[in-house]
Amino acid sequence: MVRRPVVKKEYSLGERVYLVEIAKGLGLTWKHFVFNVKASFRKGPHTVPTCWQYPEDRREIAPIFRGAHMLQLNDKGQELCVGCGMCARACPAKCITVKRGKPAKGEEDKYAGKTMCVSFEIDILRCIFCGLCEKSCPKNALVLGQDYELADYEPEHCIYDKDRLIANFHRARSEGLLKPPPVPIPVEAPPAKKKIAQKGDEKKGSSGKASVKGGKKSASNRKGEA
Amino acid sequence: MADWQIDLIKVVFIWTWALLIAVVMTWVERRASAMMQDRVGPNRAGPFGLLQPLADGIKLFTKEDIIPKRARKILFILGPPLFAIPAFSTYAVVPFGDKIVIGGKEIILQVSDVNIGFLYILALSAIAVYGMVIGGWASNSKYSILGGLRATAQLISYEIPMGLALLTIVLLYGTFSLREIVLQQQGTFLGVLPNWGFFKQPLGFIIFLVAAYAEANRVPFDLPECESELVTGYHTEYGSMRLGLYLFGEYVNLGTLAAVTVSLFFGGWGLPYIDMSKFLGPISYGIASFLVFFVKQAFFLFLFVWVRWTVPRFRYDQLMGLGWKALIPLGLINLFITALLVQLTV
Amino acid sequence: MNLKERVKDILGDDLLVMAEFRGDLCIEVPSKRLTQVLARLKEEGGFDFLSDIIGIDNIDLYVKKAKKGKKEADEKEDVVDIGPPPPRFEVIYLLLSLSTNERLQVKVSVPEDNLELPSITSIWRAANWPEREVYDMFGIRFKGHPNLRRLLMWDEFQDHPLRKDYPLEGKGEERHLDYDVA
Amino acid sequence: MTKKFETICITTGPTEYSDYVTLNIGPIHPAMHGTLRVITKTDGETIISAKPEIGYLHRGVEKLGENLTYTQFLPITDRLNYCSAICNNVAYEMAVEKLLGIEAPPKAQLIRMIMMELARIADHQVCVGILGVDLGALTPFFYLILQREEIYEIFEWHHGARLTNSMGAIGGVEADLPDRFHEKWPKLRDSIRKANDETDKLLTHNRIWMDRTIGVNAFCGDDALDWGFTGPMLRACGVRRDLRKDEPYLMYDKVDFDVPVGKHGDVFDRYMVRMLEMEESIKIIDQAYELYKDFPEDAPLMKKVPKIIKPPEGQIYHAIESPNGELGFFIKSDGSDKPYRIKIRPPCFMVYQAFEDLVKGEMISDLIACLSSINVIAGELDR
Repeated sequence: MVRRPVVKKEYSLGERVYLVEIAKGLGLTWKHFVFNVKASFRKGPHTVPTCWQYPEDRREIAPIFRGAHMLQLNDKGQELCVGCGMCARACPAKCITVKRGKPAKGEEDKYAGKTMCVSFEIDILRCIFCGLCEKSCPKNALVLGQDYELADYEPEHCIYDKDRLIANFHRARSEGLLKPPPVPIPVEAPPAKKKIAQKGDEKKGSSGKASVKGGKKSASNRKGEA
Repeated sequence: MADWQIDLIKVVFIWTWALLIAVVMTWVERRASAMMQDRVGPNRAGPFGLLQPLADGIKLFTKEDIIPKRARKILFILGPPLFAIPAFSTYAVVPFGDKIVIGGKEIILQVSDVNIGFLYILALSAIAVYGMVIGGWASNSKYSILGGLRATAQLISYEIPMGLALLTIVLLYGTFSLREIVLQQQGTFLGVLPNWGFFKQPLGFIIFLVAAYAEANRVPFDLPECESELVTGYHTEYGSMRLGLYLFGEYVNLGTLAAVTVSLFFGGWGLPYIDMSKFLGPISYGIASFLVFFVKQAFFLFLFVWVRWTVPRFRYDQLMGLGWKALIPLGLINLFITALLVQLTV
Repeated sequence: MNLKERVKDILGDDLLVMAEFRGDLCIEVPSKRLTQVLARLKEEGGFDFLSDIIGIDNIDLYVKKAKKGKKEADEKEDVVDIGPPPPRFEVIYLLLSLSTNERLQVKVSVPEDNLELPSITSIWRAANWPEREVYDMFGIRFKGHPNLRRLLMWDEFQDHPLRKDYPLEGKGEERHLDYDVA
Repeated sequence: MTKKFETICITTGPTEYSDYVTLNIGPIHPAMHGTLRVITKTDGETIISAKPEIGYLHRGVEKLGENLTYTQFLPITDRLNYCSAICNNVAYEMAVEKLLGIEAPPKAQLIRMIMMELARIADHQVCVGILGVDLGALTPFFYLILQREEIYEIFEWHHGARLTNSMGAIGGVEADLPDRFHEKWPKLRDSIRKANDETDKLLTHNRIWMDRTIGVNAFCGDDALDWGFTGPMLRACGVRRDLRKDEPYLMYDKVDFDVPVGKHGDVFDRYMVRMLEMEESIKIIDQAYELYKDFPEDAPLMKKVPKIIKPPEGQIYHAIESPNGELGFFIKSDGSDKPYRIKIRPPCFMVYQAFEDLVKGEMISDLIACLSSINVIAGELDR
């Protein structure tokens, strides 16, 4: 049998008769009621504090939000992606497939690097929007944008190919919603005694650029632009 | 116009009124609760979302009508109407206004002034429980039957305090007719207070109100449908318009209970301190008395909503405890004292 | 007296191996004496709280070692002895002392041909579900457990998914529910 | 191997006569948070036995962990306790850091602390709100959830996601506290307190609420320890145990806070412990923020870790105090870039196994109240 501590219910008189506390509660809800009724007659889309009237009235999305992917171009309109496949390797959901190739003759100036991605597919249905692809990208080509309305009727439409990813970028640029450039994060110098030393070649990758996330500074920059 | 024609008009009017109240109440419930909870509530259908109940009605009507395979078919179909009809019928004895004089003919604003209006109300509210129990039983689902059982026990237990509270009113006014009671509540007593049942019987009013909440299955007494425990209780298995009838019947019921409360404890159509019939014409007086009644009823309807979104719900045994251990003794004491006072003063 | 000495004192001969890594002390005890050891640790050592029970499949460690050994052997053109395979499974009991806030990992080995351990639900009731989970995931039976059913997988499931030879994406098992659709 | 164990199934049709009703609550039921299932036997409304069945949300997180690298597993931890994903992230990061033998820079530790306490507030708000909803009081839930939205906004501006945070990385955090936090926190602190006050006003002294919670599935402290309870559930039983105090990690030893403790372990005490803990969390954030201000803007946020993390062979267990209790990660490494074995010790797993003991002899309504007050999160229960 289960042992249960004996609980003595000690109620004050006000608690005992129900009505006092219920009346207090009624007063509280009434206060909210009056406040919100007044608020709902105010002009403007977002008057009642909690609710965003979604399609018309949108929340401000953080510039570092992890939404739909896009493939960035540089200022000259060149594709930044070199098709290295780091993102595909970093992806925990295995939703990225990249094919690397060399640009065709005469098209070299369309690409920023010497190589390019022939095809680039992201299965949005598998994606968990963790942002690891973005962090692993050495050229800052693949970023997660601010678009969060990704629903579609056809599963095939949810596999984003290269064209769609670049189109995402163009749209974001026209709306002024580009991701701020990554800010290097201050990294503490390793102590002299390093236990994790493994092989020499792995140490190379661990410089400050590993991060892509915009910090405090970039966030304020973004706001200034908008 | 013949009497039966007048009666028919009155019946149609009161039905439309009851329906309208139920329809508007579904909207008020949603919007008011939203406002109390810092939300917005439905505001897309029509201005301020006023057409939302209509949209809900269309949705419920056009939904597929499902009867579970192992349900008792006839009883399953019978349940919702059995619940909704008594709620409508109670309106028959509610005096929703004083009288209106049209073409020299004096029309009483009440469908029928039966001299046992009281018993009629009690009897009909007792019938409503059949709708829940039958619905719960016929669904052949454990949640439904638990809801039905809870409904039976709750409604039967709370009829007693309700009856006791009503009895004090009967003792006070010496009549079973609701119209008579309302008429006797006009004027003032002790010089200051309106001659209302509420001021003469505050304890009786509280007992009646609590019992009314229990009869209407509202939070804090919504155990029969208790969303988080019994899914939705007795109407778990219902869908489409059958469910709609249950939901609708609940709001009609609220309207009835609010109307009864107003008639018994708040002077019905009368305004305190002011005799409207003195400075209003015969037709406008009839309309004004109805409006006064409606405003009072609306307040109690709002109170139902207001309380629902403020308090948590009881547990089954606590509910029974409250009914049997607190309300019934209180009601008996109240009845005894009232009887004594009435005996002494008469 | 520090933790190591205390544990040594309490267990005596039952202590097979003691290893420390990053401040976490792990001891190995014979599986036959498990209940006695744990009871003694609880009574005398003050380890009165069972945090968790963890099952581990060691087969891949050995496979890796064997591969490495083979590579070495190929390089040296010599036979490299990598030793006999260790018992396939091990179960780790995570104990915690509430008074001193010390944690202790108690390890027992479970060979593949005798997948049985004594249940410790009589010492800590907390061992109930963790033991069921270890049974579910590794197939190690706990003798004396009050209700040794599968915990996370369904009852008709045949394999033990956390064993290293179970594929990551499963074998295509489906759960068929025999609903009575009369 | 193929021995069939007793299977529980829903029987229809004639069965043996019994005085008791078998009521199958869940996995699809409005009060079963996520996908839980309890098979109860009731005598009228009184519960004779209640057998929880779990595994409906089992996704094989531990198996996944063995096949993903250390970095890749971080987003998976979001999906354990999705009400306070940051605590899972930090717990995992700290476990791997322990395995690597490093420690995050002090500024990063403070940021982690602040974010974790915010997550704890959010988690407790959801728990208390849901407890109210399950007991029929819907309104406090909305007052609380509004504040949670504000907290989520801070999360979003810090690391780009609201619910599945994936905050930081192994070795530290990747972003400084966002501007949003600096702007919002003083206001948010007051509004959180206000929402808590309102909840308190609506519930705590209400007789209906007191009747529903005081003395309902009360539990003894030593029983609770025997069952492996941790966190608010254990503290409600009167045992003062909080890993933040007992085994201080990050910088919890540098801040001053109380550990609220209940008495009887009933639903009311659990509710009160959670309410008071929110206040303590606010205090911790304030102090941590003061400490944080001492650091220069370019103080290091990350330890230098290799891009491919290959810890040495060995096994560690590291636990933190998550909102529900002790959340531990056991990681065994074989020296490769993937963990050899990851075992997660979810706090509500241990509590939920005692569910039958908790609710036996109580009523169906109490079962619902108990379940909400435990705050079982199916994601971390089933993994």
